[in-house]
Amino acid sequence: MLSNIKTVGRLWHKVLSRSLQTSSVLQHDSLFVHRDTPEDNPDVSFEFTPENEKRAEAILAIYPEGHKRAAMIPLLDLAQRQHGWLPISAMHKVADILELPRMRVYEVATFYTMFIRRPIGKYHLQVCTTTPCWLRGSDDILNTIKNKLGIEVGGTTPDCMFSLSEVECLGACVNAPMIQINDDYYEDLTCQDTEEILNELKCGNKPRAGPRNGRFAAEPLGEPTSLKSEPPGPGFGIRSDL
Amino acid sequence: MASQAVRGGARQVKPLLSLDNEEARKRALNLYKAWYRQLPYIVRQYDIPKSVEQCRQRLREEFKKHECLTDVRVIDMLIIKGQMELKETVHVWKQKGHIMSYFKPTAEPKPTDFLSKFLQGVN
Amino acid sequence: MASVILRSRVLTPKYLKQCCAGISTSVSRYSDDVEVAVKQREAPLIRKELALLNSAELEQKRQHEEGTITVDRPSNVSVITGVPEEHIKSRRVRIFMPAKNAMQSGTDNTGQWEMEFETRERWENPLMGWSSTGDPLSNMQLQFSTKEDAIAFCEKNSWPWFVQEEPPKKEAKPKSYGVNFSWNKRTRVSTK
Amino acid sequence: MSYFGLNKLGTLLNIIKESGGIRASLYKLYRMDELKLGTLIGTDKYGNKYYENPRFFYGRNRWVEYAPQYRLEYDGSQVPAEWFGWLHYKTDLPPDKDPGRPKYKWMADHTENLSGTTGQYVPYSTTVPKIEAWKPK
Amino acid sequence: MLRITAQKSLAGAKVSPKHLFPIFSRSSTDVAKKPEKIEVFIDDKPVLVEPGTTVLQAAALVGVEIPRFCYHERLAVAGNCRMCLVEVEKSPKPVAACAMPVMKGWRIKTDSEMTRKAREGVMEFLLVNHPLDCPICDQGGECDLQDQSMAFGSDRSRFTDIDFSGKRAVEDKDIGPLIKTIMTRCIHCTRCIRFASEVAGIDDLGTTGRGSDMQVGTYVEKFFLSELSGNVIDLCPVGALTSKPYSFTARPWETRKTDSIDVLDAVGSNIVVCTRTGDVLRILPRINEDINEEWLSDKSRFAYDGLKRQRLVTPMLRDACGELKPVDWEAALLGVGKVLKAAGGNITAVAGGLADAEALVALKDLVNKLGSEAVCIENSFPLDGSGTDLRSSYLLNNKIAPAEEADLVLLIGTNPRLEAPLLNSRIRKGYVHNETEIAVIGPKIDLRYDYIHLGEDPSIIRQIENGQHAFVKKLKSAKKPLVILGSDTLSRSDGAAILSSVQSLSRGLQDEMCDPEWKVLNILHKVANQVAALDIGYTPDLSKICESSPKVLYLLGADDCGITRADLPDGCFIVYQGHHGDQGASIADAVLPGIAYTEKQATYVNTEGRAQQTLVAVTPPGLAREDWKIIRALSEIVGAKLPYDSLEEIRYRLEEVAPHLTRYGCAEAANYFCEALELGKKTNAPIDTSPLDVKQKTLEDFYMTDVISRASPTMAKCVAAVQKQNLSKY
Repeated sequence: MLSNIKTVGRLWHKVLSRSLQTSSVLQHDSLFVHRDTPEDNPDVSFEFTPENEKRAEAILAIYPEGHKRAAMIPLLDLAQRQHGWLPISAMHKVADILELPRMRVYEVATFYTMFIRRPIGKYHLQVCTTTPCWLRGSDDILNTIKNKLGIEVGGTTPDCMFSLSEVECLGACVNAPMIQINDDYYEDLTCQDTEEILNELKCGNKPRAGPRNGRFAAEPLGEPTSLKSEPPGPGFGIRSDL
Repeated sequence: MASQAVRGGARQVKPLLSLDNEEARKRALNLYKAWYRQLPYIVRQYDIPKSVEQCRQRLREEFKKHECLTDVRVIDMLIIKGQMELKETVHVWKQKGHIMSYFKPTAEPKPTDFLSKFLQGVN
Repeated sequence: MASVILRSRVLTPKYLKQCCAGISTSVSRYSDDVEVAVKQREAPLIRKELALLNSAELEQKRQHEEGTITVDRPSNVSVITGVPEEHIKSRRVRIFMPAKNAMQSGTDNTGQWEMEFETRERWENPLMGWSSTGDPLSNMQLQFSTKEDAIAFCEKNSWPWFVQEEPPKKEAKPKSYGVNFSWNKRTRVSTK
Repeated sequence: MSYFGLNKLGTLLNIIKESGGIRASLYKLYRMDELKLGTLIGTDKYGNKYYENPRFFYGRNRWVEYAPQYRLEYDGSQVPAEWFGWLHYKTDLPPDKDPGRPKYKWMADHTENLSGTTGQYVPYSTTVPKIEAWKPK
Repeated sequence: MLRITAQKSLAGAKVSPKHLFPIFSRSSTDVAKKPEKIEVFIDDKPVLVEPGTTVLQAAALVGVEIPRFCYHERLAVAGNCRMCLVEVEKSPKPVAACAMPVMKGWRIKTDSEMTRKAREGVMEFLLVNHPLDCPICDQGGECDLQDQSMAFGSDRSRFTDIDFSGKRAVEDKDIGPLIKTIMTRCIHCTRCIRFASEVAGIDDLGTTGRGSDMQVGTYVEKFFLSELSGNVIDLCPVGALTSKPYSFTARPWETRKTDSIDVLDAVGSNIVVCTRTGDVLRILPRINEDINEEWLSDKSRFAYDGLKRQRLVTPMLRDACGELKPVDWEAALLGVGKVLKAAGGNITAVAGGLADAEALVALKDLVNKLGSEAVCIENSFPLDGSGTDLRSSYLLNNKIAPAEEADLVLLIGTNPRLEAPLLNSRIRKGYVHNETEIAVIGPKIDLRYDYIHLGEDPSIIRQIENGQHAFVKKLKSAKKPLVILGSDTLSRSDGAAILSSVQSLSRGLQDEMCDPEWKVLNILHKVANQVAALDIGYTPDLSKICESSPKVLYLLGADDCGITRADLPDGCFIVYQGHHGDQGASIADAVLPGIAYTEKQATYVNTEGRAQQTLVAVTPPGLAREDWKIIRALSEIVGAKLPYDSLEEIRYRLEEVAPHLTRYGCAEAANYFCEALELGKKTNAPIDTSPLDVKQKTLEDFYMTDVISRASPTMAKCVAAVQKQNLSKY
């Protein structure tokens, strides 16, 4: 009886979903067109701070004449660091600095996922869930963060402190599982470590980045397992009769 | 408007019937005579509202229309066509209307001078 | 047509006479049996009726025997095509080379010459609003490999024609992917 | 009497009498090419009178006398459909005596054939004009 | 093995300075002799090509067409669609023919197994995300994707992903009233982006996102407004960008295509008019390398719906109450004829820019026969000096096509972007590919390329002429300088002085030119048939009309001359002959309906003096008649019968008047530059101080300039779109 109801329910769900949408959406979570919002519209003024102005000049100085447009990514990054995320007026500012059509800046800003074009929390938690991290328990880490902060992936806490996203491999597989918070990697995590980090961030401290299990970097845990002896000299392992 | 080029150059071609103009002329005359002889019978058989004299007039017109032709093969083709017509007529494969269509009794004359063409809006 | 010729060739004067009495217009003509002459292996005997002819007559004679005639000017077939007279005299034929369709990159159906009549007598049918035409030639689409062929065809049909000369061709400049990235040229205008 | 054809004479006189006198009879003859005696079955609303005389053979024993206002300009299409049925033996009941005949408000009035008159149908273009002409202000 | 490589590299290092030297010298001096041609084999057919030629171009030389989507010969090479992959012998992978330059001795196989497989694979990838909506797609029937998938695609689909991820879907963009976008159909060839940034010079289009999320668009809500925007419709190989006015109207195989000439500007672009049932459905460009390449300006392309509105379809006469009432031709001709006869030679004729050469010559003949010499055109021109007697002073002498070769262009009182968009695209082409420098004397306007603004003061011309201006140095050093003078400038009161000044300035440059074919002096017109009118002998002195107080004023399509009733003496009878009811018809006492350029076979001469003819595409509406025929009929009524009854005869007359008018397709060059200059010098009038001005400054002014485009609803929408865009923040 129960199974019958279940089957019917599943079928019904199928019918419903079918009638609403024929194909599931597997699209990127951000839009690739601009929509004016109160936070993000061309009327929001964006200017580089004086020190960032200097930085921008320094960045521009790196690139030779004729290749000034190559400064676009550093400048966009600078703007994003200053503003926390990348509003459209910042893109316009960069376009003005580089004397490029605005569209050329939009193209670059939308190409790279690390340019975040909508408001985001102060701390951007990027949990790696690719295979090595996943095998080492990234799901638990993710759940811990979800429970702790009460947000889902892609969400931001109401106090605009934390944003959570799931990312693909960040290249720290040897220290799996790991999360990236803004520019720092927190590696070799356990659920407890994660909670500690979040607590500290909440208090306004900056927790120490790096592995959490006592490792300095990517060396073996405990003591080295290979290359422990003196390196053998010349002629090592050669047949004696040669 | 580019000038209409006239291109010459003699060519060897297969004849249709006649080998020279003289022969074509003979054929044309023969066809004419055949029609001419047949006209009284045609008028009678088809009961058309035309006299034999009118028909002869029309026959002459039809032949005179192509008076200026010199190409043997074109003349031959016209002769063949004329012969076919004659045969159809003689055997009464045609009807009265077909015969009368030679006279185009119902065709409205088209305007010829510029102003009436303009007013009627025809090319 | 061949059969007509052959038949006329084998007709004897006697038969011809009978034909003339009927409605036939075939007339007698002078000719030998060509096929026999062709099959003859030995050198033909000198025919005395030819020996006395001058060269022009001889040429005509030769043609008679070969079954060909000489046409010294382009033939005008307008009287036998069955095209109404007003569509011969008052039409203008445009001979042109069709341009590539701007909507597509393919170049099929270009590169040959075409002829086309001017648009006339087209109207909207009052019942359904479909198009009507009183122009029997408007859908005639002919392609020619050369301009001269097209002209000859129009001449043959006595249509007044004019040629729209083919538009000038541009010499293709070698294109380079590299100019997209040249640092000191304005060709670097696009991102692509 | 019949021997002398006097009964025919009597019939003639009767017809003339029924037709309304010699003058009227002559006019009728001129107008309709015949004089017939029959029972008036009915009159339609246009004034056409319908007669029947079983003395004539079937097919000719019902006829119509068109209303006088038509004069010589009468034609078959002036007979309304209901009388047409009676006239052509589709029914023996004249329309005014037929109880089963439907009568609805929406039924259109009979019209005669207007061909050749100013009221005739002229085909017109049913398509939307593609060219919008300029109207002087 | 290692040793061999090392030896090679050593040897290479040894000889390289020697080898490098010629290369270096070539690039530095730029006078290297033409490089030798190299031989390659396309499908075993040998072909000699210049080094640097791409595989695709080499294949085109032997008539082998390689399929492509992103490659377009007038745009930069993008190499992103991969459709042009071909096999090169001994190469393990197929190469992209559009971007790969050929090497000596390459054997290219365009129909090998590998090539076909590559194409099939590319096609499969393209079709995975392409919707199957061909039946409702406007591109259907003229779609490159459709055709090429038939020719090169697989005959069955392996796409079974519909339940899992489905096809990619992209939201449509609103980029203006001319272009309809269905972005899901886009295959990312980026032709539109390249066109926008290279040819149109408007970098509003681009790609956003990446991977399967990539989309082509404007990112922000912005219209793609350019005077050439319609061309992206042609460029789009699929149905992503289609024409909005033409949407869901017809299939390409239903339409009848008539080659014709555009008359909405003075460029004389070659067009194809697509018609069905006496209805112009759309206008497409026709390739002519000398004039419009394969582009067309938006006005020419989209103003055709103006041909269906405000048309004059029946003759009209003003009745006793002063109202125009429709009459038949007989009454109209008699009415006008009576007045013409009574006028006794006191007749003035004004011809508008859309009047064809046949009508112009007929009208001039008629007016002359009636004893008047007053035939003029709408736009005034300087009459002093050589005036319009010498063609060199009113032609774009250097032609349109060579404008892209110029290395310095001086624009005086003109806005080529709006007056002749296709000339401007040539200048821009030079700007992009040839590093052309452009200078402008006149108002600051947006030309879509950078230029040196010399100022608005016309006295700058004198300064340059006398060598006092700093710009002279640049002019003198230019190898191929071009001076383009706008017709707006010439209608100023000091037009003659400016013209003579520009003439002498150009003369100075011309004398130093080594190439005699290169003409420095160029005049740019704004209306289609101005040059023909001047060639036939119309005089450009409109102002004298009012002074001469004519009894009859005959307007041949003249709507922009600004004449009102008040300017004319009482009792002046105005005859208007033309195809649209506009200013001219509203002041007229008699209206004679002529026909528009899509309805007649007529001669037009563009600004470079090139005679071209339009062909009949649709039947004239109502009672409208060919313009020259109206004049011819009128002449018979008046009793001054003109001696031509057919088009051939009037063309013969045209040939008598000016032989080049019937030499279609050829641009008759002008000469007598020196004589014109000498005559011009005699005037020696001062130049005003009022700044130079152009009538069309912004894009808004571009769309509605003549009777056809003013009657066009699409053009009105464009103007509204520009106004809306101006309010936008982007």
